[in-house]
Amino acid sequence: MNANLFYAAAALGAVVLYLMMERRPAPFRAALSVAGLSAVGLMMTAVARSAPSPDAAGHPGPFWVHVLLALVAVASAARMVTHPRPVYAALYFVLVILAVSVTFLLLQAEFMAFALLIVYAGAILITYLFVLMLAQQSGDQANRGEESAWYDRTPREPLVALALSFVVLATTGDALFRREGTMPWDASPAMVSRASARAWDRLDDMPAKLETVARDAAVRAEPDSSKHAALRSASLVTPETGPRLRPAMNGAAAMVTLRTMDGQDVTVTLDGDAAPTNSEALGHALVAEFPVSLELAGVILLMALFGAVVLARRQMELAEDERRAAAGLPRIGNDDALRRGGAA
Amino acid sequence: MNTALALLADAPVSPAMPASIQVTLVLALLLFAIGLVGFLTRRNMILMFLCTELMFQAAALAFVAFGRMWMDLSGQLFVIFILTVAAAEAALALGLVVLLYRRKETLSNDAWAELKE
Amino acid sequence: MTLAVLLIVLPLAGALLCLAASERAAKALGLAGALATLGVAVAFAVQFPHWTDGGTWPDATGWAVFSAFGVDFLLGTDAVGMLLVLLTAMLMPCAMLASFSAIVQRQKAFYAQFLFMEAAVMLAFLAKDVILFYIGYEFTLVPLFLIVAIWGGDDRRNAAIKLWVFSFVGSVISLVGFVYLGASRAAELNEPLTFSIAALTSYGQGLPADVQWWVFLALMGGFAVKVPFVPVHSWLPLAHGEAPTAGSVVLAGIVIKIGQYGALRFAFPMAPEGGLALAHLFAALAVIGIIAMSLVCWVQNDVKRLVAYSSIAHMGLALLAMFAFNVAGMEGGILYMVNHGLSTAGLFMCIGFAYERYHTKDMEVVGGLMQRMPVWSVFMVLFAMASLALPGLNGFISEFLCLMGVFTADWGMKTGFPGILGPTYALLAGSALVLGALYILRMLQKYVFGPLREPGDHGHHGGHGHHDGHGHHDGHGRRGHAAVRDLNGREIMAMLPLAAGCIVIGLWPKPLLDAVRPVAEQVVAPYTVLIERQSAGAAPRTAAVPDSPAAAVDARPDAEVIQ
Amino acid sequence: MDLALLPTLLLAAVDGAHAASDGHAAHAAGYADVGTLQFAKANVDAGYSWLKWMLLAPLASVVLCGAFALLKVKGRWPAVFTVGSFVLAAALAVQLYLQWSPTLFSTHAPLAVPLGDWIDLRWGTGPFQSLVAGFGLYIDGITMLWMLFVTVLATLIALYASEYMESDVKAGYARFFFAVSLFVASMLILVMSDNLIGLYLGWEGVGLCSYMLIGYYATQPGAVAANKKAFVMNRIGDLGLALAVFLIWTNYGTVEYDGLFQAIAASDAGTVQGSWGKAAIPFLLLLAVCGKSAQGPLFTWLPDAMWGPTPVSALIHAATMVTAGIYLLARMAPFYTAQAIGAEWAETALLTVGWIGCATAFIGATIACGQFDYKRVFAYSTISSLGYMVMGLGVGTAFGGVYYVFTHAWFKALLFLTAGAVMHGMAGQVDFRKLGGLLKVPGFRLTMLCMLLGCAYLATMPFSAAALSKDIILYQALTSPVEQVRWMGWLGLATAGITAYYAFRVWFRLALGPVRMEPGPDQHGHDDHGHDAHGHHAHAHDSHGHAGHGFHPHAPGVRISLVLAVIAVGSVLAGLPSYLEGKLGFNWVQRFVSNSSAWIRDTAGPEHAEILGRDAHGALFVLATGVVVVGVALAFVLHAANPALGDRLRTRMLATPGLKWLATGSEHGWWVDQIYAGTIGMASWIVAQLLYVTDRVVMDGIVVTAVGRVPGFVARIFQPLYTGSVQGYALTMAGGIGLILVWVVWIWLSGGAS
Repeated sequence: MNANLFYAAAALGAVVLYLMMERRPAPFRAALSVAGLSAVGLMMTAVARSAPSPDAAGHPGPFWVHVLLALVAVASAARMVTHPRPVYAALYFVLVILAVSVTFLLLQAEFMAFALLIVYAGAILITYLFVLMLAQQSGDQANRGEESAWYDRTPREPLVALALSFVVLATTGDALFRREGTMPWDASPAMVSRASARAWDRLDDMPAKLETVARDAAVRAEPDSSKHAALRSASLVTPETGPRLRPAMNGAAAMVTLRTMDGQDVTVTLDGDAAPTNSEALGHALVAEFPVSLELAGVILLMALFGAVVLARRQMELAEDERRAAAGLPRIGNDDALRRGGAA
Repeated sequence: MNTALALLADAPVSPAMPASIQVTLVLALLLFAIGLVGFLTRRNMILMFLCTELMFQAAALAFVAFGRMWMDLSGQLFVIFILTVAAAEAALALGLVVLLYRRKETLSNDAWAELKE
Repeated sequence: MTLAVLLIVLPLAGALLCLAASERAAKALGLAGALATLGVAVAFAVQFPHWTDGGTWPDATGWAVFSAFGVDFLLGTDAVGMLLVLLTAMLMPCAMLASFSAIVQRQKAFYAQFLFMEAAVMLAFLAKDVILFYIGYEFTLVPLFLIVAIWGGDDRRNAAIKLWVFSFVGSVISLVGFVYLGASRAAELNEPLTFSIAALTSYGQGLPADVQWWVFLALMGGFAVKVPFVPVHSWLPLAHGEAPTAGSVVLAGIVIKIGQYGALRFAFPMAPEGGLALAHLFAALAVIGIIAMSLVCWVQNDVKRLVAYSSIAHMGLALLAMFAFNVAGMEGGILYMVNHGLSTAGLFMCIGFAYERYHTKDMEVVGGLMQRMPVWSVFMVLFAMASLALPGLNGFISEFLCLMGVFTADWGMKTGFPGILGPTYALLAGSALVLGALYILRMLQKYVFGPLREPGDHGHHGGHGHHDGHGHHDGHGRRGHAAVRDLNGREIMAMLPLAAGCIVIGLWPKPLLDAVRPVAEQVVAPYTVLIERQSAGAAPRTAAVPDSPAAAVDARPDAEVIQ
Repeated sequence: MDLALLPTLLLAAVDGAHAASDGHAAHAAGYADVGTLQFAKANVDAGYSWLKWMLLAPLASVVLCGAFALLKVKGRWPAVFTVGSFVLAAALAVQLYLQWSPTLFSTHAPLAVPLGDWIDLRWGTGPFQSLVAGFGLYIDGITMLWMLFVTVLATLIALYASEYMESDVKAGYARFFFAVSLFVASMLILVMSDNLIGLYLGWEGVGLCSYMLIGYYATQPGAVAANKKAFVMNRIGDLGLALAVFLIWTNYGTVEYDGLFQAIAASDAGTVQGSWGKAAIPFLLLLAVCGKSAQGPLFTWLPDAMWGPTPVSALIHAATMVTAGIYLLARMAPFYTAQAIGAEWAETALLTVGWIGCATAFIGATIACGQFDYKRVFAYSTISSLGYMVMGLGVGTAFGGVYYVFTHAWFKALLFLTAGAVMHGMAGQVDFRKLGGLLKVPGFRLTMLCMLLGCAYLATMPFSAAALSKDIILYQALTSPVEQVRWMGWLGLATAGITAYYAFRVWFRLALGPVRMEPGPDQHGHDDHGHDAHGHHAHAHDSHGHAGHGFHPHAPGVRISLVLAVIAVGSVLAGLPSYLEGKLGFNWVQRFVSNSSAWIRDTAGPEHAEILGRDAHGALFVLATGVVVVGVALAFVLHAANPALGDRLRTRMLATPGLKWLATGSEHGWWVDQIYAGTIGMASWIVAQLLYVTDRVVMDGIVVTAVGRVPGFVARIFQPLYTGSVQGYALTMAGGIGLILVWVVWIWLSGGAS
């Protein structure tokens, strides 16, 4: 890659971000966005090996779509961290999430893409928005006529922050992309075959799916439509030894045996389409390979639930306290504890 | 454009090969850097948390990209856990923020500097 | 092995029970736990086959706790360890009995702490693995810290913190020595890492002299804090002064013995050349401690501090004798552990009982108690006499052997008592005989005998923290001390075992002597070899280090010994 | 005898001493060198193990009395136990004498009876490979002598005490007899033990009992101070004894007398020259003697020991315990010979012993002259007499020393008991200026006559047992070839004169003159309120005395009188060995000495010798009698014939500057106590205080605190970084990450790349 170009672009981006932190007149803003986007583009090009080629089969989505999504994501992220009004910032964050999830799609992580949309855009962001609303409306009197609070308008030590993140960005990028050949920017045949072998294993672990796909393949492979009925009712044959599914050498295909009602065996060859989809594979991996982590995740969520409940109760007490204070009654909540921040 | 690139390039342009992984990684880097900037500059506690979420996104992207690169599902699995943690964190963090907000009627983190010596 | 494990598990279980039980049941449970442990300890001692040949038992192979760090859970001990186990098991119930009326708050926690400590001490005495020992050694600190910090006197925080910091730093220093030995052994012999005492001992003795010098300095330096040696002793008087009675009893009777036990079990055998090279340094420290601390005792008016300082002086003598590197000295030093444990613990109990009644430890304020408490004063005088080494009581045998070992250490091979200290040290240390009489008798003079002196209003007199049974004294706070009674049955029961021990050991020490001798010989053996070699004129292998034995140990004809 | 030649003799004394000074060096060797030593091997005879009852009987009484004391049982039983056990012990001693002494005197072989193990430490089989000290008995002449008079006197005195302590029946009675029984047991262990560590056990045991009994009136500050002083001073001596034991073991590999003496006899005189390891032994032993027998620098505890009840003073601090030092010297006599430690060391050792004894005797006597407390007079006289005995061993006649111990035990006990009787009757009055004419007081006649006898013996009246024994010492000294020893003799002679003076000074003041009876502070027998706190019994001059009017002294009862009579007879009979010497052909005491480890010094001086050019025996008799007569005459003039003159003389002395120090000095014991307190005591007290302050302030305060502060200071450096704002911390963190990344990428990777 071209290190100088990369650094230059990063520096440009930093400058743009810095300038975005204050309110600017419209034309200036336009110029800024152009500069920022071009900085991103430059960076992309700096790391990209070449101009994108027409996409070959099996390669993740078209290059330009990637770049486009990246531009969107970065732009909205930049806006998010600079926008003076929190609600807008949150909305920009939704935009970022959208872009990211599409990128996931392109990277053949369908499940993650949708999970991200649902969990983030659906759940988390809404919570954020709720809280923001909650705070904003009561925070209005703090705004003194401005459309946002002072602390939303004045960034803290922007230069230092930018310098630091520039260093992080530049150095990491440099480390990632400088040295040729250290990373297989695309899957090698070996990886592919290993991956497909794993895929066939997963399929082998899913007898029901395996049976269905095997029947379909058998039907598709059988020109004589009179036999189709028998094939549709055929069942998997499990050999005494070894797996039901016997992958071919290159792993591109695998063979499985079906037995019809009348006891004759049919060997079917399955191709790549039969392999489990991303979601299936993911689910399988989750329960088959990381059960403990899954449980732990559950525990974490439970604890978070408890925590949230405790906090909620404390807040109710607070409200109560305030009412009592208003009525001139002694508070019941432990003030000192709260003032010390040791409440939760 | 290619010529311009060639002028800038320090190496002969290598044979054609789609660079979506690199692009994704750069995106991840950028998001992370921006998130960092946000976390360091925003005074609004909620937005600070939002920025951490942004950095989570960056991490998730990197995971998925590398997973794709190595043809391995672990990356995506990690992202699932990231989601979980993010959700939990959001729940607790926001609860805390509201609590603090109730105390001092402001979202600015300047109001909370009791750790100072 | 099971008995050994039981010795550790039983107190632990008792402690947990105590914590779980109600405040009311705490005393009973604590005492029951301690007594059960005592029973197990006795059974262990009865089964113990190596009373006279210095072997260790049981020899079962333990299971690796952290095999990665080479720590084996391996229990077993020799006669000396057995004696200390018995001493511990015997002192604990007494200490608890002694504090039934003194501790009125947080009883559950109190008795639980003691059982925890008992478990830790047992682990330290029974461990055959350095790290196990270290765990026990360190863990004794936690209950002790809490006991001082929660149930202590007015200055208890300060005392507890000093106690903790001193001991902890000290033991970390010795841990450095242990880890160095273990690691360098594994590296040099490229064997799997192990911390078994036997392995480290055999390895350490092979190290070059200058390395041994450092190893010994690390190990002994650590244990010196616990013993304690001057000048790292200043935590002890404070801790004793502030600790509740039972705490002082256990601290003086058991905990500081772990330091000496460590010196005996680790420092001396693992780095003989280092020991030889540093002997004069430590011996000088010990002598300074003996004389200076005895003098300090002489001007003490806080009777508890007096005893605390005296135990610094006494332990100094015990260690000095060990540094004579001959059988008599080593044996005397080892016996000193047991005897000092008995007599000093007894003294602390007596003082504690008087304190319970008057809430002051100031001999200027309270004195002449013989008239109020004749039975108490009998015990007081008995323990006092034992601790100033009156023949016929236990203190004498050990002190006599200690001085003899040190004194005769200079006579080369002729006496079969090779050693490197000699009469000068003995003469200086012997001043302990006189000074000891001086301060102990001064204590008796002011505290026990003489006209009766009682604090005017003891209800608010002297430093009593929240721990003492202050409440039930207020009733007659003004009505003088008519209500101050002599010892009751429980208190007498608490002290009887100690008193009996003092007298029996004093009149019939043979079993102890026989039990300790082989161990002493084992410890002394490598030193004898070294001293022989050096007095034979072979160039000492020690590097040029201060107090190198080359200066001290050359076989000198008697005529030239006159200093 | 013609007193006419007395002056000439006195005049001639000085140059006479010079005249004989020639050839001192030549004879010097003979003084310490007694030729090759031989000791009969003890024959072990377990048949005599019944002797253990001599120890067990008092110990049983100890247990019983202790139980009585703890259980606060009132009653006279403790006295019964004690006296009974003592009687048993005495009977056994006599039985042993009858049964064993013939064998002893014929074979010269001591009796050894192993009783049990005590310290048994063996790490090999060879020599110097074991330290063995069991409970065993080793009985030779001196042991037997001590056993006899200790048990008999103890019995009598216990009987006496059983009445004397009547008033304490409700208080410390049991405690008192507990200590007395324990004392006798320890004393017997001391003399009967067959090894030095056993002796040490008894040695400190008697010290403990002395401690307990001096402090018997524990509520009296003075008593408690006194017993502390006694114990500590004895401890100094004990240290000497311990070191001596170490040295003995180091040199001979055993601490058991039998093996030890054999080893000494086997050792070759030539090889021991200049071996300090051996030469130090006798001096360390002497230190022990100084402690126990109140000699030399350590004598000051004995007068204070008079705080104890008088029977205790009689038994422990006059008759028995304080003679343990002389026992030790006699027992260890072999160490004072050329063969054991070399000629010149041996002579130095002997001379040191002699001089210490001599000086103590003289100083004690001079102090006794200035005392008005008759009990203290007797105390100082005890010091003086002990000095005599030690001098006896120093000048080379253990026989003389031991003989004097024997006779002294009787008459000194008598003196103290009579003193006790007077105190008992006079409510603890001890100042003889406040008493007088007691001879006329009904009921006190016997007492005063007994005291007269005692004083006469103390003054070594001619033909008295005391004189006979003391003259042996003087004879030995004055006829010695060594000049220094002769000087000791002359000084001893002077001491005898002074002794005669102060002895009769007391008696004249007490017995003659107008009847005067001011009661002391202590009123037992009159009212009982004094007994609940059993403190009022001491002769402490505390405020609560009572007015003199209407005071009825109550005369000693039958037990006291009986004991007085018996002991008086005993003191007279103590002279028998000399009276019968002519008939029997041997001196009873001397025979004990010659059959003991002290046989090497059992001589009573050369048969034919000259003092001042005349026959030694005659001359010594004349001199001794002369000084005694002079002393008594002086006492008579100043205190009986014309007491007023005596008082005037004293006031005159106090008035004259040149002589003032003489009177006050002797009254205050030459200020020795004050000097000790002012020098050693004060110095060490100051040092101790300094040490304590250093320990608290410097060690614990400054050093420890300083070390403790270090982390705090370090923290101060970084404190500004902690602004409290989350983003501040985040910034720092990010900065750190940035630095790491920069290092990784720009230094590490670049270095690694290309």
